Amino acid sequence: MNELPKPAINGSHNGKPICFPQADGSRIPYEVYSSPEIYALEQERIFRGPTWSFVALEAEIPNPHDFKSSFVGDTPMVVTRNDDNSLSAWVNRCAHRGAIVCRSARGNARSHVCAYHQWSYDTRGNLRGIPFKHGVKGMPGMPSDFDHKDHGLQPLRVDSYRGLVFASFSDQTPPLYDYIGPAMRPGIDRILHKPIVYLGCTRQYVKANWKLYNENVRDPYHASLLHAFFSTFNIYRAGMRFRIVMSDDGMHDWLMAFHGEGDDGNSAAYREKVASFKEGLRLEHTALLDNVKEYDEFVNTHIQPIFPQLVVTQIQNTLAVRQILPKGPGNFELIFYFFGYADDTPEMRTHRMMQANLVGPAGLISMEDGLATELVQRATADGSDAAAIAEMGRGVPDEQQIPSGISEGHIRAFWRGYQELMGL
Amino acid sequence: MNELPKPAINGSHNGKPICFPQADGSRIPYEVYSSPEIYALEQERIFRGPTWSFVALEAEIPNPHDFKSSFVGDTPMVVTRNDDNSLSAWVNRCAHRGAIVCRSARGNARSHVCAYHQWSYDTRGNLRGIPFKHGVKGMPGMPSDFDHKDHGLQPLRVDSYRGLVFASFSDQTPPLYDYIGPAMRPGIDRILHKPIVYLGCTRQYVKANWKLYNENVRDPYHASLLHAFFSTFNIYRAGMRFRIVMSDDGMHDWLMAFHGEGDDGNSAAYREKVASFKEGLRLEHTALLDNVKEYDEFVNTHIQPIFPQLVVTQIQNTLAVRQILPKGPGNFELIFYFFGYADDTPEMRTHRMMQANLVGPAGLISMEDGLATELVQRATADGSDAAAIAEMGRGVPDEQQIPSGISEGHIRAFWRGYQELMGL
Amino acid sequence: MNELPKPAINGSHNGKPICFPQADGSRIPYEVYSSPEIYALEQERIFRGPTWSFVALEAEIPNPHDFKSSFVGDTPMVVTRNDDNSLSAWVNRCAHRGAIVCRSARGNARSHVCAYHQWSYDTRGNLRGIPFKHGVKGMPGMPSDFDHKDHGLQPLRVDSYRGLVFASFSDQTPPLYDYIGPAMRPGIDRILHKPIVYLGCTRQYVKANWKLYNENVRDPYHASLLHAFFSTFNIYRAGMRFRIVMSDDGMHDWLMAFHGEGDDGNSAAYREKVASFKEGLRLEHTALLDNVKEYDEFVNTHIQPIFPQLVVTQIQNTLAVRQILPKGPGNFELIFYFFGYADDTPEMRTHRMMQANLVGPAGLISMEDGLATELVQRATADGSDAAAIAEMGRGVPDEQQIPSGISEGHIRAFWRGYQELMGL
Amino acid sequence: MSASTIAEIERHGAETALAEIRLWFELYRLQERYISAIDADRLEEWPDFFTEDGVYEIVPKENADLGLPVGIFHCFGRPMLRDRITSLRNANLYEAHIYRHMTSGLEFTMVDDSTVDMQSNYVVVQTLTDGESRVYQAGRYFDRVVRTAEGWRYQRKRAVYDTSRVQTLLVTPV
Amino acid sequence: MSASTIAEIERHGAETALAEIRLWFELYRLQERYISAIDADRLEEWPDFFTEDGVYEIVPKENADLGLPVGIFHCFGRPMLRDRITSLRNANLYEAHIYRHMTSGLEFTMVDDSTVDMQSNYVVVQTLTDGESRVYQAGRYFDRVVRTAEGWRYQRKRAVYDTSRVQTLLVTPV
Amino acid sequence: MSASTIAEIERHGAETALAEIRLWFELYRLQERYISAIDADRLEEWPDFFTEDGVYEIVPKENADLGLPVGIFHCFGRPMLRDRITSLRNANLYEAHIYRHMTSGLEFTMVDDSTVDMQSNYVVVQTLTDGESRVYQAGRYFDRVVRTAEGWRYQRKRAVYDTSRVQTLLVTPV
Ligand code: FES
Ligand code: FES
Ligand code: FES
Ligand SMILES: [Fe+3]
Ligand SMILES: [Fe+3]
Ligand SMILES: [Fe+3]
Repeated sequence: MNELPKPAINGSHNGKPICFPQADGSRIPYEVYSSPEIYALEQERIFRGPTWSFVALEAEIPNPHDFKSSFVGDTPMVVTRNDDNSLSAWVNRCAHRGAIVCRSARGNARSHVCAYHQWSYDTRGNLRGIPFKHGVKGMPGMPSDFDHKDHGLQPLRVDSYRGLVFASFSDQTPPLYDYIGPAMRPGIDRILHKPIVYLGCTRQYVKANWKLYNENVRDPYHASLLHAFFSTFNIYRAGMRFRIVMSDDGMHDWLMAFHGEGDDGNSAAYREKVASFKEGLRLEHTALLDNVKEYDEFVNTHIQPIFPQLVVTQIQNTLAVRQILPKGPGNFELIFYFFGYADDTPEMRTHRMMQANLVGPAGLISMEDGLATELVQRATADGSDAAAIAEMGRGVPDEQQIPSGISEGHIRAFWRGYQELMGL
Repeated sequence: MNELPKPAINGSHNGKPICFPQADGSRIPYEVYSSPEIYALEQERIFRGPTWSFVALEAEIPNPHDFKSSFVGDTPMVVTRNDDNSLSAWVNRCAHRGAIVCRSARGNARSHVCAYHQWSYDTRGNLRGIPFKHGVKGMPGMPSDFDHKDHGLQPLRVDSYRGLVFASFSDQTPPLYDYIGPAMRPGIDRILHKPIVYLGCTRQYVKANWKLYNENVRDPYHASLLHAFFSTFNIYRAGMRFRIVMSDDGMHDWLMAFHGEGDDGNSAAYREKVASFKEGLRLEHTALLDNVKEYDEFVNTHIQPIFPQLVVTQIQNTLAVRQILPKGPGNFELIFYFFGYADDTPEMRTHRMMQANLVGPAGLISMEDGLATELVQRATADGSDAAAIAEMGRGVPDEQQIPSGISEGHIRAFWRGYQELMGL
Repeated sequence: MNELPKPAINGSHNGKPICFPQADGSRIPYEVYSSPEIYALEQERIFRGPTWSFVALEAEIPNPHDFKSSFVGDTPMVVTRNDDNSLSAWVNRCAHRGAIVCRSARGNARSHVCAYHQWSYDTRGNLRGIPFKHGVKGMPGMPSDFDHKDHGLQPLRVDSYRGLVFASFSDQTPPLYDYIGPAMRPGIDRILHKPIVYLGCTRQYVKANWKLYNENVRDPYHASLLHAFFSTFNIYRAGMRFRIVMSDDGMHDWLMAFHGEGDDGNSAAYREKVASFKEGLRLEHTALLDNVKEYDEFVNTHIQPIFPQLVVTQIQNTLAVRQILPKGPGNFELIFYFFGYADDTPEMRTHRMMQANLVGPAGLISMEDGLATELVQRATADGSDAAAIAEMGRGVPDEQQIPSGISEGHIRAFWRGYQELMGL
Repeated sequence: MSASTIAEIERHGAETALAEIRLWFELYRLQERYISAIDADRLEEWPDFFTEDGVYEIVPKENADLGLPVGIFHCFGRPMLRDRITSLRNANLYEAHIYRHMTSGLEFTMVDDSTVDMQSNYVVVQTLTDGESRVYQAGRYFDRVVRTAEGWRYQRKRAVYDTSRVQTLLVTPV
Repeated sequence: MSASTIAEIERHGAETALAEIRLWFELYRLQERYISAIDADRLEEWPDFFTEDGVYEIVPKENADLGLPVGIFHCFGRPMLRDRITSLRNANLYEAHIYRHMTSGLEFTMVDDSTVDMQSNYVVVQTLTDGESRVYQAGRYFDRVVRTAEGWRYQRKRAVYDTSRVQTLLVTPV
Repeated sequence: MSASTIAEIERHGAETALAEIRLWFELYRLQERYISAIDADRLEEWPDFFTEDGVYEIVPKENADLGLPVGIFHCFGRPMLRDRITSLRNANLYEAHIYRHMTSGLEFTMVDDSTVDMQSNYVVVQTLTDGESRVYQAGRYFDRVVRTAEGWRYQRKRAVYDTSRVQTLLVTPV
């Protein structure tokens, strides 16, 4: 693939530089959510830069020659399983004249043939066939100096950890194992400690900037306030405790909420004794809230964003990873991939299905997140000079204040890391 | 609210300066209707600049704690009535992380609570409550140097004249009374000389630049030519006279059309004697055209634009103000707010309803205005270098030629004022 | 029309210059398909530059005062037939304040009256009438120095060849006869050798850049590969031969496919003996494929793009010209104008109708072209630095390799010509 | 409508009387003819779907919900209905457009032997000269129809529209 | 249709014959089955909704209004209908898509005992792989149906579409 | 459905029994009442359209086609249906919105005397506070209805939606 010089775009908006007025990340200039220039720069420095973007669950492509189409930022790409069970990933753009090569969302294929002129590639993206390469009727075809090896599909680095598949454009990106790092790996190890089965996905299209959602999942402060389902039906149980950690660079995060002493997760236990904040309001089908203990630690909620495209979650017995796909400065698509364990009993599988009501586009305790990000987008896209403030817990070492769950420390850390990555 | 340096955008389009080739406003370069750069500059220098934007009728928010959501240019804002009956206005953007605070079009509320983290504000926009401000479980909350007073909703200047409520971003804007000025006040005094009742609004979305509509309502030249209803059914009555005045800066305008001698406004009087231009065309229900005399001067039509967002109108016995809301360079929303007088008889109220057929998105004598502006937008957005000409009556002192109603003097004055405001 | 200085825009994207890395046109940087800056420059240097854009068939406007609305690039225009049967063309933008003057797709009118203030123009675009030009009631109207002659509709050069009508903005454009040139004229002479009748049009809206379609019709390489209808039902007949020529500047192109020896075009002849590639697949109604010999040369397919807006085609007995209208960087509209000969028998007319199934938005052998261009647009609009390669037949003199039909020589020639025109 | 009401209707429905089917059919066909006449631009027939004193209104739901009276069409009686069409044909300026009405959710209740109140969802898909079709207006009809010597007629037809942002203008009745 | 005609229909309607309801029902169900078969991608059944010599056409209204014949589908007889499906299944290239037909405004007139002319509005909402649903085509069917030994069949079905700008391509019949 | 099946249905149709019309009418009216209750925001009535153990699901077609179970609504029995409405009314946050359901393509088959399987296309046009109406969701209902003492009820209603990209959120059942 023939490389042109890198773009000269820089972090400006309407010709004016974007400035973060405070070093600690406690001020976020609203332009970063709507500026096309910033968005173009993010594609280059983040999505095509030194990051690993989540693209699939291995469980989505279990067999040789399985493939799945997805995106790294704005770039369409495909992840495949090779005949030796290894993984490959490539930009979904024909090396000839640039057509989408793979036009299916998912499937199984030994070779991928571009519709336009039938150039064919193997699962690794190597160019295998060119119709009329040697011409026809004594007429010449491709020039003699044309070498297949130079014209495969643009390869992406690909690696997986515990069945989560990531891709990266950049040689600068550290190995996936280190990128996830020692602080985050235990969270993923916990959820993906045994074989899983993919149960399907649901999609949500949100009219807001993709970073607003990254903020949202690093913002424990909003949980009990935005999502009234908790309070209305008293889903916050007595003595619930939190553990929240983040990676050194501040880009990844891991929150867990634990059941309190003597809470066995069975909704019956506290069903009667706790009155609803709104008098008389009760769930009739409280089994929705039963949390069956599946791990050493009895965790009610596990939310773990791995920058930039992934969030690993366990909400009671619902297991899902979320993929965040930017679609221009003002939109992102959010895809929930649900799964269960291969050894689930039928009852547990049914229970997971029932609890799928809690998350996703119609999730009883999560539907508000997309809307919250839209509310910010709508109020901040008018071009006026203003900035968000994230001061909760400021001035105290993060590790001291964060466990309370009432903190914006991780949001500040996120924006410090963002400026670093973006060179702003 | 933390201010960033002002944008460096200037009056250019595709990197080329916009130029008005003639000082008298008789040439309008078409780029001003479609350039995104010009649009961004208008937001800064006009809507966030030294102007008063109409946002509501007091009659829409008569009681303490009533509120209404609206816009000043692209910026969402809210106007409220306080417990002491005074008015407040603020940008509808949470001081915390920028979400829309007030999500209802209108209502009554003592406090406004942001959905995201439940920060609450009073009707004046003062920050009243922050959940977990003092932290929880011994963990710190907001920093000790955090002062509520510094973190209210961004206030807008607000004032009302004769029940018309305006808001302004700028300290430079003269007091509303002077902004409307001696030339325009009598027109507003006339229409709003006694208490009114709000009867509802109708909305229209037009694929054209907001300034084209400001031109349209300053353009008496088009009235009898674009709106064939007048001529088809002979609504121009014998001996109709005009009075047209404008403010010194040329930005506001006031046109009135009077009934001629011996025209008592009763359609019956001239129903028979005047033949339609199109032979045989008659309105069957001529009562639609009856004009019941309500004022000292017997006025058939009163059209009074107050730059940038307002037009005050009386069409026979229909009373309405129009709000012009820009929605990007190529669209604007036009909202008609209808009202009557508190002391209307039931018959008069019914008569006003019937005459509502004359105006609004389906108005028999006004539906063409939105389309006319679209016709200009469609023909001029191709980027070619060309300019409109507004020469009718040029070279004659405005006061001499304007009373005829056949003049573009006010359009030229409008564009001279626009260049002044925009610094072009 | 008052001219402003030419725009300062140049061939850059996100502030970075677009570069064609190879002089021979064998590398096409993907930015040219999605850059708004490039698109704006194309409007100026190509569509408003020294080219002839196809706008109508004379058969669409056979009678005096017939007119048709169309576009030259983004600019709305009208082509008319004058009382002396000559043709006129003008920009569809009122000389007064810029409204669309002609609001009908087609019709017959002696004069064209702008809806806004009723300025009227003759079929040549000369300004004929201005309401209240001399004022009213003793009040002045247009200034005395206002001259109708200076305020007609912006005229376009217009000319026709063999009933194909073209328009041009530029004085630099060579005469139409020479623009089409000696290499292309015989192709048009062949199809339009006798009077035609217009049979209607079909439209297709494609989410891709207009140049991708210009490439597509200069790309014989894709024909048998993208359009499987050929191979599935064996429409490629034994011994089919090609002739492909292009204009010296590489912008126009002409491909013909001939029936082989002993192929009389009757599908019955080869119906039985040729097995489908996909076993057992047969067309039941093979008459769809009958090609009735109408010309000295027995041609199965004739595809002839005349840059930038035209493609002349004959597919068996279907006759059509295609108009390519750009609609922003990422969209184009494709209009198929079908026609027959005035002396067609009813049977032949019915046969042409039946073969209309082959082309257009639902064309059995052409529906894929629009999609193919979309596949390229979708894969290349992500802003990454990459370029298409067009190497088939490179290094061999075009005339030697092109006749095989397996060549990208004309695509390389097209891009060399494009750079020349654009000054890139 | 309470569960028990539904139950009642349903129990009745269980042996649905032919009379009920016939009444529904007549009301349904009236609506089908009404939208077909408009969509085919046979607007001169439009007033004839109403009684001589028939009232036709188009009102935005945002006003209706607040009890505010103002709408964009307020026609009292056939003469005003005819005036609207005369104006549309002879006086008003608008772009060529095509309507396609879709209706669903018809509910009706007998007021007396010759009077029925009916409601129905409607969606008007409009196509302009650019050749693209868009949802132009969605809403619900609130109608009173009466049985006359000429058959069923609208005594009152009130189109309450959700789409408060009217695109450009509205000249053709819905 | 003049007011008096409406009146007539209505007067008749006033004691609507069961036969009329039954006829309407059979025509209505024919259309319901037709659109259901297409939307469920049971396209192999599609030709069977027509008579052996059945004619199927899709024509833009802009041509139809000018009396111009050209459209995008012109199939004469079941063999050509089957060829279209064979090509769709085996030869043509297109993106995965889902149709949802909506119909309203069905009108019909008896031509003779076994022949009926019917019309109906249709709107096709299409969903592509991006997962968004858009109005893909709006128009009106102009059909002639005949009663055969196998029941009602289309002898002629002409879809006249408003949406002259076909998005990308059309491969699946409407 | 094979041609011969169609033929059968049709031959039967040729002398369509009143019983068939009546059954269709009852099913059709059930659906009309169902969508009218939702569109009028009478959501408290919604659970009553189901049997006590009624199952309601909203599932994206992309999962259904792959045999994957996950959807966005999975309600088992009236208590869970009521919980959804209680949460919508008291707990969840969402923008004001209006639904307009359109349905077409109703097909049904008798399972036994008191059980029917039915399917129908649906399109929900949604209007948000900006006043614009958009196609929010298109899909097909797959329902099992049973005749109860209270009349026809949904024992199972499965909305399989094409529009896999849910705009912002879904809180109101379709
Ligand atoms: S673009 Fe892929 S083969 Fe040509
Ligand atoms: S954004 Fe408003 S409270 Fe946090
Ligand atoms: S704009 Fe055409 S007459 Fe004024
Ligand atoms: Fe949340
Ligand atoms: Fe006007
Ligand atoms: Fe092709």
